[in-house]
Amino acid sequence: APEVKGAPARAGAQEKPEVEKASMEKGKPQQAANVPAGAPPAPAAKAIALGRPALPEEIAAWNIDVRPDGEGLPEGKGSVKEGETLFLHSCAVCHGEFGEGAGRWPVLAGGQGTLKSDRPEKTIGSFWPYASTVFDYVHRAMPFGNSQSLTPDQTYAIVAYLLNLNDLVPEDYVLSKENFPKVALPNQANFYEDDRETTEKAFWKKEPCMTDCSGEVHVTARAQILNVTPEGDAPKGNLE
Amino acid sequence: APEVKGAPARAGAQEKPEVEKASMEKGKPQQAANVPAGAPPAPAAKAIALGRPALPEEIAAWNIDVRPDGEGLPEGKGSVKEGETLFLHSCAVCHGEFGEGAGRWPVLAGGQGTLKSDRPEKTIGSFWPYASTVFDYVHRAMPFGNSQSLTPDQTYAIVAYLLNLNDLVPEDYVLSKENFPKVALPNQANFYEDDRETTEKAFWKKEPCMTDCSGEVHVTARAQILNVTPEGDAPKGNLE
Amino acid sequence: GAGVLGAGPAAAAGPDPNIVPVPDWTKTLGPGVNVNPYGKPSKFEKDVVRREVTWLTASSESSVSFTPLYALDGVITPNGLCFVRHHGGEAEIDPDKYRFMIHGMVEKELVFTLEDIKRMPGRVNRAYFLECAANSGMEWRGAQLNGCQFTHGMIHNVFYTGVPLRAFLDIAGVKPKGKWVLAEGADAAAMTRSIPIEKALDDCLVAFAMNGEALRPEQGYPVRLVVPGWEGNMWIKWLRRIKVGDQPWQQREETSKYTDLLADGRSRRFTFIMDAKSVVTSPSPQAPLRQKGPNVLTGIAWSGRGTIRRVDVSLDGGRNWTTARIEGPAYPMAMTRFYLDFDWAGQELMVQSRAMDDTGYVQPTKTELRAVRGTNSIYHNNGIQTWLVRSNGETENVEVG
Amino acid sequence: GAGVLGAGPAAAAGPDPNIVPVPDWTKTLGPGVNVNPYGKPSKFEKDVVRREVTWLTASSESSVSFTPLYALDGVITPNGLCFVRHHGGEAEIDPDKYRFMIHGMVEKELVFTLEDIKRMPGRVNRAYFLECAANSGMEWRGAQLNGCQFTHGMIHNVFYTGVPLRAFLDIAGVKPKGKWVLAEGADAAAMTRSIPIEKALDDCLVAFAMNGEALRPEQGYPVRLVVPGWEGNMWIKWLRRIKVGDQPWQQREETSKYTDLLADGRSRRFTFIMDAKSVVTSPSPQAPLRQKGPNVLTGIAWSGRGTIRRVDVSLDGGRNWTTARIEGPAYPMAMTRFYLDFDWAGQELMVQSRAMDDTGYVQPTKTELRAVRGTNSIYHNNGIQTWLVRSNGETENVEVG
Ligand code: HEC
Ligand code: HEC
Ligand SMILES: [Ca+2]
Ligand SMILES: [Ca+2]
Ligand SMILES: [Ca+2]
Ligand SMILES: [Ca+2]
Ligand SMILES: [Ca+2]
Ligand SMILES: [Ca+2]
Ligand SMILES: [Co+2]
Ligand SMILES: [Co+2]
Repeated sequence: APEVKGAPARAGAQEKPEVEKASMEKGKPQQAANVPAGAPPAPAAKAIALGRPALPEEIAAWNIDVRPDGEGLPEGKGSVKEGETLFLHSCAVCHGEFGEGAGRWPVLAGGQGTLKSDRPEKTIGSFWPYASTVFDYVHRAMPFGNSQSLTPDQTYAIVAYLLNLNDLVPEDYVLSKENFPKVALPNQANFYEDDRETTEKAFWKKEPCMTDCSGEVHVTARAQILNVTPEGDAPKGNLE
Repeated sequence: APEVKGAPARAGAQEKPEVEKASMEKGKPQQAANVPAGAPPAPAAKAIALGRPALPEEIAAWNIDVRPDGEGLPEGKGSVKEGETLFLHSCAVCHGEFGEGAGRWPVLAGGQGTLKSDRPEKTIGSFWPYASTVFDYVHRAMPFGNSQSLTPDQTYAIVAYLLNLNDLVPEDYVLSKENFPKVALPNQANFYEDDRETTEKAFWKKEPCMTDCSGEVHVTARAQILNVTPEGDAPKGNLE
Repeated sequence: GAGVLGAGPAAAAGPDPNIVPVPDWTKTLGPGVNVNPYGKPSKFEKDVVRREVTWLTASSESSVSFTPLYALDGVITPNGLCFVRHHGGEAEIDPDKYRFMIHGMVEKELVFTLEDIKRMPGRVNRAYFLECAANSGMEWRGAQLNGCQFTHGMIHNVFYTGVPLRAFLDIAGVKPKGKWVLAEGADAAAMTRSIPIEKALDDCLVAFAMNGEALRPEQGYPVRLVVPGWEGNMWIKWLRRIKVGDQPWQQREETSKYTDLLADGRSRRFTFIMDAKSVVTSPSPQAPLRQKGPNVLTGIAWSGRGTIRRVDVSLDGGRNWTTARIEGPAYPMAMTRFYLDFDWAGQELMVQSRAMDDTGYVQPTKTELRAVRGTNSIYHNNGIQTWLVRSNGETENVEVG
Repeated sequence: GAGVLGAGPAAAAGPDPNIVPVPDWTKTLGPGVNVNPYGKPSKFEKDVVRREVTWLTASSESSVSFTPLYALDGVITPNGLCFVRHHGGEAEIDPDKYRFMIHGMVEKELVFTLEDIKRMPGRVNRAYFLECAANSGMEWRGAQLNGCQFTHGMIHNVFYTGVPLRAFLDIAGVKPKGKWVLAEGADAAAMTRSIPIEKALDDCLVAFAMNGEALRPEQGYPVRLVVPGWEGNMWIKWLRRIKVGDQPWQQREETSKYTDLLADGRSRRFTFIMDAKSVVTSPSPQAPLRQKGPNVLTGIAWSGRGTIRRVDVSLDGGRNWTTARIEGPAYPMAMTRFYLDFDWAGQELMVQSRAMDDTGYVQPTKTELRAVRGTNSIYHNNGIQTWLVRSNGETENVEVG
């Protein structure tokens, strides 16, 4: 007989939980759910013969991520000047010549000092914590519609230009694998780990108020967009 | 505040069943189902103000069912002869001049004595328990594509013809609301209530065999139709 | 037939052309977010459709199209693939013109609009299987159709949203003599079935949504009756009328049809409950085995009497059994999914599954079933199915003994 | 606006023309059983579709189309109506060419085909909600969009079939230093997110089916990652790669985006969990009240921290609350459905719902939320929603105080 795995001993033998016994009573138009079979069976002692070794060329083709510590950066370099030429040719149509954004396309430069304002402008210079992300993302997903088309040198050059547009490197800067770790972005220190469980502890309430919870209630604001299918000259959206 | 119904007191206060407590443990890729809210709330003491009285004309328009005891039969009558004319005009194209069925359309007459055979032919005469069903169904659903178009007199006549085709009434028979209850179909006594829980009690087995349940097993029959999408000159189906 | 077996896993000779160079779909933009405001399956899944067996019936308006069980997984049947059985074609009903009548042995004879139904207190959500009593009906005399879509595809499993029928009967006020209800559809068959009042007051639903959205037209839009665990023909689509009476109506679908002719020439009637049943959906004739080594066997099990408690699988035609893993919810009167992970060395298999429900009912073999019922029953064939998997992976519908 | 209120129930003046004479659809045959081998909704439901808000984004390839929650019921979101968020359009992948790579800090770097994934032992079926972290993001500054489709429609709830990610990591053998995984998609955005190894080994799934059938193309066909309870952006579609590493990658979607800017100018990162939240879907701006008398209020509730234990509803802007009926399954990290049956005399209502999960978390008011977070967060807006129902039944998105 073929080797058979994954039949947990408890299935079938399992006592029926109380909950379900109750729900099975005749004459009740209700439906109970049983206990799911539980965690998937522990991996077989014998290794599972699925998947084949990934070849080095294959890993290289897909392994494009770049980390803040420089892991993943390819060999290469590029200057702000080269970057400007490339940017004007491949990027400016959407992001503007100076990264100011055309129409609703993303803004890439400026915005310093706006993060506490009513309308924060979150750019590489004003918001992003790491320069590595610019390299990673531009190579990964830009120009929009032609992803992964930029060479390492081109990407270094464009990142150098974007850093320059954000006043982070001088006009004659040449970015390379070697000096990349030295580039620090100004807003990095302002990121911290999710702390909702402590700073929002008040949202865990055992007994929320049920009756007479407030004084009189009035409408304080109404929907700005009255059509359910908005169209026309609407405000610029904040879905990022 | 508006009157609010249907919030069962136990919701929320309900103790969490053991089953679910277990399943909520961290680190378990499993998912428990809770107890459904249970039976719908008992009907409000106050009558629910939904639905409006059905008018007599409305009930009359839809109340077309006919029972074996004659309940639901309209006033009227029709002869075998009239029925023959109507049947040849509106029914024979599918069911054949003598109810023998054209092509794969249903057979309506004959088949007496075949019920124990390998190929039972289940017709009004050989199988159906009640003549009222013929009246009800012919008026309800025939002619196929023009349902509920037959008048009471026409329906009496067609049923009379179908009974005659099945050798159940003579050629000069006139069927009417009055004599309808007298028509008995021959196979009626051979119907009995579902008795699976007693005659098939053997199918309730506490511990079905798991190992070495039989001697050697061989294939005894193979699928006759090898194409998964059958087409062409296939056997007449037995989906009724 | 030609072998279907693949080469099996092996180290690649050189870089896989699907990895190097990076595929085009990773480099150029694809369709935008709303090319299909109501989405549809991938073009690569175009064969996963309902299928009709045209020789089964004389007309497509009274016929069936079958659910492609072999290609599905999990417990929900997608609305677009729920099998369809009509007796007069699909009624196309404007919801504003829809009316629902309750009359007969009640205190108040009433008419409801769809809005009224949606305003009724006590709305519920429940998952139930719906199996046509004729499912597997073509297999009584022996293995006939090669594919679980055709042998077992008259079943679907759906989450319904609706109001208990009881709520309407309570408003109308059933008179003491009311012992049965007649449910009637608004289609050209004006489909009718008699239902005992106990069932009507127990768990039947007047449903207007399935799997989260409005009922599909071929499933009774805007309103169908849900009759949990009982044969699909009773789940009246396009529900227009409930009549309360003191005896069954002996309609065509409960006399000429949906009665079970046994070998002695007598017939069982009112065989409402669908017994426990199961089928392996993969491997199966439309889903052959393609690789040696690790494989996942999967199938579905259900019972009209309660909850599936256990499913056993045999790979040797019923000599030896292994209990499969039931995975995902197992609700009463709903379809459950089971799996058996196994290694295949390429030997011939005779695959079977055996369902047990919480009443202790064990799905019988076809031999056991025929011993009690003969082969003329048409309906309620819940016998154990056998698939023969050949050493090349091809799979066939067979019977064993 | 014009009133939407109907005349209400009344005795008919004469026979209803929708009853007498019998409608045409009861007299003539309708379409046959297989006119749509893959079925679709009724033509009368043609407005129940996903909708894009074109002014929100510069291009449809990086945009969103929203689920029409106002028209749905029950707990399952139909596949055709699951909201869509792309960042480079929909990758159209031939399943035979699909490859899945695991590499980095593992003992064995491996490539899997789709067939391999389907042959993995341990396949499971689980229902989970997927909510975009930006759902309700347009509402931080105040009521803006008139319809729960737009304010809350970046959520769906689906039954997934797949294999625990852990099974793949176990085969590959995570090295002791492996603390994070990077999940990457094969679309033109090559979407990436860093996920802590604990979550990856806990309940993440490599899923290939949704609601019983193959994943839909816009949901990642043939394979997506399922990250229960965590923000939707992490549920990588068209999953092509899992890399194991010792620290997070700080990708664009976890730095520039999906970080939460607070009033003090600082930002929370790795805010993965979606907090408890709920919304009344009917009445709502797209589903106004139409009749006085009995009415059914309904909505959905969910929590990324566990199971919804209770939902309270207020009709007076939060002064007084009534516990609603949770109806249908309530699984952890899945959407639940609630109902409140109420009588409406035509007075103005300020409708709210408040979800509680089994960790004791109570959905906060918008005021409470803004007090902690300001109004620049974009993401994770789970504040209590208010709908103003006017005495003519029209319903508007408002804020109250
Ligand atoms: C056709 C329009 C278009 C072109 C050309 C284009 N981009 Fe973009 N860019 C976009 C869109 C759209 C996004 C946002 C995508 C998303 O949100 O998923 C974006 C995002 C970005 C971002 C991230 C912005 C943020 O705040 O997170 C950077 C950086 C960027 N682009 C750089 C470039 C560079 C460099 C080039 C040229 C090599 C380029 N783009 C060309 C449209 C374009
Ligand atoms: C265009 C073809 C067609 C015509 C014309 C037609 N029928 Fe039928 N008849 C059918 C079909 C198809 C069925 C089976 C419908 C089903 O199974 O739902 C049927 C079923 C029946 C049955 C039930 C058979 C059984 O065994 O249950 C009777 C009785 C019947 N027809 C009588 C009539 C009469 C009387 C007329 C004329 C007034 C008529 N038919 C005209 C096609 C037709
Ligand atoms: Ca508009
Ligand atoms: Ca063929
Ligand atoms: Ca493309
Ligand atoms: Ca049927
Ligand atoms: Ca028609
Ligand atoms: Ca998203
Ligand atoms: Co039956
Ligand atoms: Co977040």
